[in-house]
Amino acid sequence: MVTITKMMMTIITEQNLEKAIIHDLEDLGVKGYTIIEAKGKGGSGIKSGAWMNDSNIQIELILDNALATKIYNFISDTKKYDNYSMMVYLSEVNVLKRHEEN
Amino acid sequence: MVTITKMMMTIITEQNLEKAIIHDLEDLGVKGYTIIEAKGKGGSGIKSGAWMNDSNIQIELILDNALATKIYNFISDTKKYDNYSMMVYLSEVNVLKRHEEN
Amino acid sequence: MVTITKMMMTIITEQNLEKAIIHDLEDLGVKGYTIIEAKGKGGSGIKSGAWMNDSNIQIELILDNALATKIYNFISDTKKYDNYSMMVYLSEVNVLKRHEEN
Amino acid sequence: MVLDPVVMFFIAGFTISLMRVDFKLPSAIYEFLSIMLLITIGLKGGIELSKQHVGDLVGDVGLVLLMGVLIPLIAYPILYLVGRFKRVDAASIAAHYGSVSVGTYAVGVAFLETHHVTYESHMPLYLVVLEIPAIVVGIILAKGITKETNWAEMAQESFLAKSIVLLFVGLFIGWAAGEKIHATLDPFFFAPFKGILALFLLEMGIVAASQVGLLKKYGLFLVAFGIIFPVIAAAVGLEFAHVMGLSLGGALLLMILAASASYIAVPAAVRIALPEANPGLSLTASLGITFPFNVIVGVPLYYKMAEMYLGG
Amino acid sequence: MVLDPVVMFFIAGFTISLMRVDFKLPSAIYEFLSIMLLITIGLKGGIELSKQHVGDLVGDVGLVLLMGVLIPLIAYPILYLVGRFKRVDAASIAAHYGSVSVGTYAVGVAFLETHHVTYESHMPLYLVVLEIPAIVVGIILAKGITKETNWAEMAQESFLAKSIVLLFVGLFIGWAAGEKIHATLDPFFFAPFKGILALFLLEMGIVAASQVGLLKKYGLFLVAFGIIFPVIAAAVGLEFAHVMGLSLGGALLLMILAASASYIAVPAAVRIALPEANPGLSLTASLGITFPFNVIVGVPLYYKMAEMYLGG
Amino acid sequence: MVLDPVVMFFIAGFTISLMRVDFKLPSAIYEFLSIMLLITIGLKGGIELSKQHVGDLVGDVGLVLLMGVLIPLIAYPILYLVGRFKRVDAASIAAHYGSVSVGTYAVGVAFLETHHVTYESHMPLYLVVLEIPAIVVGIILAKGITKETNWAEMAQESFLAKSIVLLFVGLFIGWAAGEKIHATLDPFFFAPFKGILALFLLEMGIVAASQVGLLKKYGLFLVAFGIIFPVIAAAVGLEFAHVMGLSLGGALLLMILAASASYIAVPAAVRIALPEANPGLSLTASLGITFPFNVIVGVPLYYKMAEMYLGG
Ligand SMILES: Nc1ncnc2c1ncn2[C@@H]1O[C@H](COP(=O)(O)O)[C@@H](O)[C@H]1O
Ligand SMILES: Nc1ncnc2c1ncn2[C@@H]1O[C@H](COP(=O)(O)O)[C@@H](O)[C@H]1O
Ligand SMILES: Nc1ncnc2c1ncn2[C@@H]1O[C@H](COP(=O)(O)O)[C@@H](O)[C@H]1O
Ligand code: NA
Ligand code: NA
Ligand code: NA
Repeated sequence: MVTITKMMMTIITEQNLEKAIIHDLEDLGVKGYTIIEAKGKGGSGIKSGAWMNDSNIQIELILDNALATKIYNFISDTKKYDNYSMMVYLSEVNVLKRHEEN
Repeated sequence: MVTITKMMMTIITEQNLEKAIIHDLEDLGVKGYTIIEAKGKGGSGIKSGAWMNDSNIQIELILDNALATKIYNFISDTKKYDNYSMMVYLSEVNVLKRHEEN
Repeated sequence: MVTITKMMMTIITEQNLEKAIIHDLEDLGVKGYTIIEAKGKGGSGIKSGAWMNDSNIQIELILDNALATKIYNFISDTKKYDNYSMMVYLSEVNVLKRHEEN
Repeated sequence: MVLDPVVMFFIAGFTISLMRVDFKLPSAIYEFLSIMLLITIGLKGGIELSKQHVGDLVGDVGLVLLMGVLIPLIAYPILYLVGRFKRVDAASIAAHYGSVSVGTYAVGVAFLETHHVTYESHMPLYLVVLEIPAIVVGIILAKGITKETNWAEMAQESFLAKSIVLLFVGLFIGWAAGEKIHATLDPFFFAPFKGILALFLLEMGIVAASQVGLLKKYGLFLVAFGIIFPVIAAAVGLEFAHVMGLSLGGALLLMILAASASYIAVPAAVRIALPEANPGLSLTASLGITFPFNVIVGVPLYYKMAEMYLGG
Repeated sequence: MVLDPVVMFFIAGFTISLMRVDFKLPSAIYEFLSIMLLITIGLKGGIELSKQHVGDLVGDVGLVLLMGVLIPLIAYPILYLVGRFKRVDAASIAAHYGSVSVGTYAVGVAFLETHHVTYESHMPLYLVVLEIPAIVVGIILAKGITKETNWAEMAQESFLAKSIVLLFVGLFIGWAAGEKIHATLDPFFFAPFKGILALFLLEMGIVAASQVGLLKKYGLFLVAFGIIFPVIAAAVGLEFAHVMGLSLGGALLLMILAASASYIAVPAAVRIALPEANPGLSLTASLGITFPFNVIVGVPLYYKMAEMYLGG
Repeated sequence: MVLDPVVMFFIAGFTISLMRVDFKLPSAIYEFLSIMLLITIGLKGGIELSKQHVGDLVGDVGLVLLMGVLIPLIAYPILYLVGRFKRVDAASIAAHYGSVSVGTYAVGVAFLETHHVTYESHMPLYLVVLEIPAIVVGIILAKGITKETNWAEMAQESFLAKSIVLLFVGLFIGWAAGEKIHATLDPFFFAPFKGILALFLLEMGIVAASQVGLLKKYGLFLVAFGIIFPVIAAAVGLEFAHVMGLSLGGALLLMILAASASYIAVPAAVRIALPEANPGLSLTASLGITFPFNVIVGVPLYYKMAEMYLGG
């Protein structure tokens, strides 16, 4: 199996930020992403999925180290995101088929 | 990138157990979780997602080793869970932004 | 925690291929899978989730190395899949409870 | 005998599922339809309740509760001794058959409307009442009366199950607002009732057919039980209807309550209370055999039985 | 005073949520119901607008805009000085209360229909108009007039918010197609309006009750503000209605627009424009306190106020 | 010419999507609406079929099948020789245009109802019939008649496609239950038909507009084809209608079937059968160009054509 090692960044955040965040991510250079609807609980309370203001999205990004760092810095530096309910984590994946992996 | 290494436990199980399982997990000390709707197939047959008794949920928990072990023991020791259709796996993730990572 | 190390293969592709792909995967020997609805963007454009022809699914397969390789070869060799919008990646997971992990 | 159009939708769903057509309603729509059915059935009953003294019904509610205890007690020995199921499985199946199916009840209501037969207005109250005792009896049959069972949690799980609560919300609002609610809510709740039921049954046909594949696995006894027991239970229901002095229409609905088996509330409750029970067994019986049997054959059959016994 | 059945649905939802019943509408259905309400309200207004000169309304629209600026300017000092909230939080809450709640407006429409009171046809136009100024005032209150604010993006976020656009689509089609649209769209949009509102309010009751747990966290002042401020705002609305020469029914609706607080469009817009504001604070106030208060107590109370002042 | 209100909904959706308003129906609702349209169209046709000898239609069904073969055979050389598309892409687009769009058909039905023009009752049968031949012709055009094609799988994919099955379920139940079904199902299926279509078209406008961005990518020829070919196909349909002796209304519907292009069933089937075809190309043409053209300009234009030719 020929694979390319990439980072996978997962962002779990409020559904009604979707447009704004995707906008920011694309500005930073993201070319591909996957979005899944979610509900959950965290430091900022329960998101029960009952309605839009009360739901989460899970954004999955396959990207290289450089872009991951760029996004990380953006999230850390931008006041805006400090006030948003958001959880971000990284792991490593091996991508089989090359498309736009950012 | 400043990250904290954590465990990610994924539990795929029957949708109508959601309330009961979240209840148990919170009793064990879980403070944050994410829930995603899913369908699938496994040892206990097809879950086609057609209706509630026939759907799965995927619960994602970011937690530390100690809590992961505690949940693992609970699942292994409790007869209850033996009879539920359930798949549990662990991986490692690097959490960027600290909220409630359990 | 007694765990078994397995591969996790994630396939993100067009929703209206679900039946065909699951059919192929089961022919190859897959016994268990999880399917999650998704939307996203990649080399083949935006999948906005607005309707069936415009949505993705994320298929998650826990399997061993041999089966993963078999699927990988099938995807690489079959012309059919070359023309489909599809992203495939692998990672390692530790499965806690044994069911049908393929 | 001409089939009710809503039953044709059920058969259509059943058929296309067996033909492996890849169609199902989005689950949000399935839930929407069942919410509409539950609230509307509740509202209908509530409006009628508002016209009479609720106090007068206490005796009859007691009788219906008794029926809800009796039916699983009849089912259990058949399943345990004749069917040779494990104790916990026999108890679980018995609990399913002691409880009720709202979908079957709705088909009965549609049947009576089509045949212009009236029925006692408070039947939906019995629908609510019957959801509970069977589960309790089932747990006791499985475990005996042990301290282990968390009865408080059980009660919460059962009494506050979605279906019961929605029926009750409808009953209560119908009762509190009375007849005048009709004008307000007719175009959304009452008038489309049969159409909603038709689409609901299309989906239920699909779901029921997907259970058929499991029949082989569970064997012939289950099939026989799923067809014969409802008729026995219907006869029990008919006797209770006779004692309670119900009209022909009311008797049919009570027979349907007796003969139908739960496939929503009880499976969920039993899953928590009796995790060792095999959920496939009871769901296949109630959803894959008894539900189609009742919808297609049972309802008109029970009507015939009631006509003969009560001299329609 | 007898409760409107649709309000009973709200109370039912509130109650079952407090009882921890695990029920909510699928979110697709919730969205569907609110889309239906928005389009229908828009269509109703549009049909009526088609019968009059839109030009005649320019002056009144200006007055309503003024009201939309005034209300947050009254709310802000109360929140900032008396409530001792942070500047940004006071501004954010003020923006919520300057804007409107379509759900509350729909309850008002249902109330007037039940009481057979007519109202000016163009009220939905004001509903649209009032969504905007409060957000702008809120941002200026929070930040002053700095270059930092991306007003173009803000305008896009606000003017093109889903709820405004759907109202506007309805208004426009109703205006362009006129009365004849009634025949075509009645069975899907107009006739089921109250039923749709009832089911919508059942869900809103559940959602509102889930905010109640946060009341403790935010303290008594917020509760008091959420109850008292709507009454003040309703009085402001009544004065504007008087100046504009609205009928009793129109006055009630303008009071409801004044007294209600946004829980959909403004939270989303403020989240982008004022990220430092605590969204829980304003949502709890508007959704957990003011919405239930208005639906249950406010609407009939404001009607009484209007009757007394305008001599209905 | 005054626009039908349902068409205004389409234009509204198209417009707000171009304005980048972030609105779309939940996909469960979109599916629900199309399921309702398909079943209702089927039921309508079935009820009418029940009134006549199905045997009498065999000849006409054959003619319609012929038309379904002919249209892609006309489209293919234009696409391959003039448009210089790859063989597989030309064949795929031809298959889309040989098949039909239920949404466009429903707009035609609404148009005829608005203008009080009657039409032959069995048109929905042709809707079902036309879904199949174009796909088969498309595959043969692309691959020749090779052994490679799994025709059994293809037939299963096509005949058992969701849309065909739902139309057929409606046709069958309508035929079996006959006129009397009207009373039962009217408030849910028939009466709200135009309202459901309106909301469906709002969403389709949004979806169609999202294809517009791709027009640049695929060039001017595709745009021209998407506008001119439907008119040619409509003329073919008119000739067939003439031969079959259809009424003015029936002729319009057959023209619409000829002129419209599939954007649901065929894309899915072609994706499996001709994976090398570029799905963007055919979807952009059928959904982004032809669908809006037909809904806004085509339907009234074809009606004019039919009036002139048949001397309405
Ligand atoms: N420990 C955790 N494990 C899994 N998901 C989490 C965890 N903490 C937070 N989340 C998710 O991230 C969302 C936002 O988190 P927070 O910002 O902490 O409220 C929550 O609604 C959850 O969906
Ligand atoms: N090998 C597998 N890969 C991915 N998901 C699986 C696998 N096995 C089981 N699952 C998921 O876990 C659920 C429960 O599994 P089971 O208890 O084996 O029926 C299934 O419905 C699937 O969603
Ligand atoms: N870099 C990426 N990160 C995450 N998901 C991606 C990425 N690239 C593609 N995808 C997903 O895979 C689907 C198909 O990708 P593609 O074949 O490149 O269009 C997209 O619609 C996305 O959901
Ligand atoms: Na029963
Ligand atoms: Na206000
Ligand atoms: Na065509």
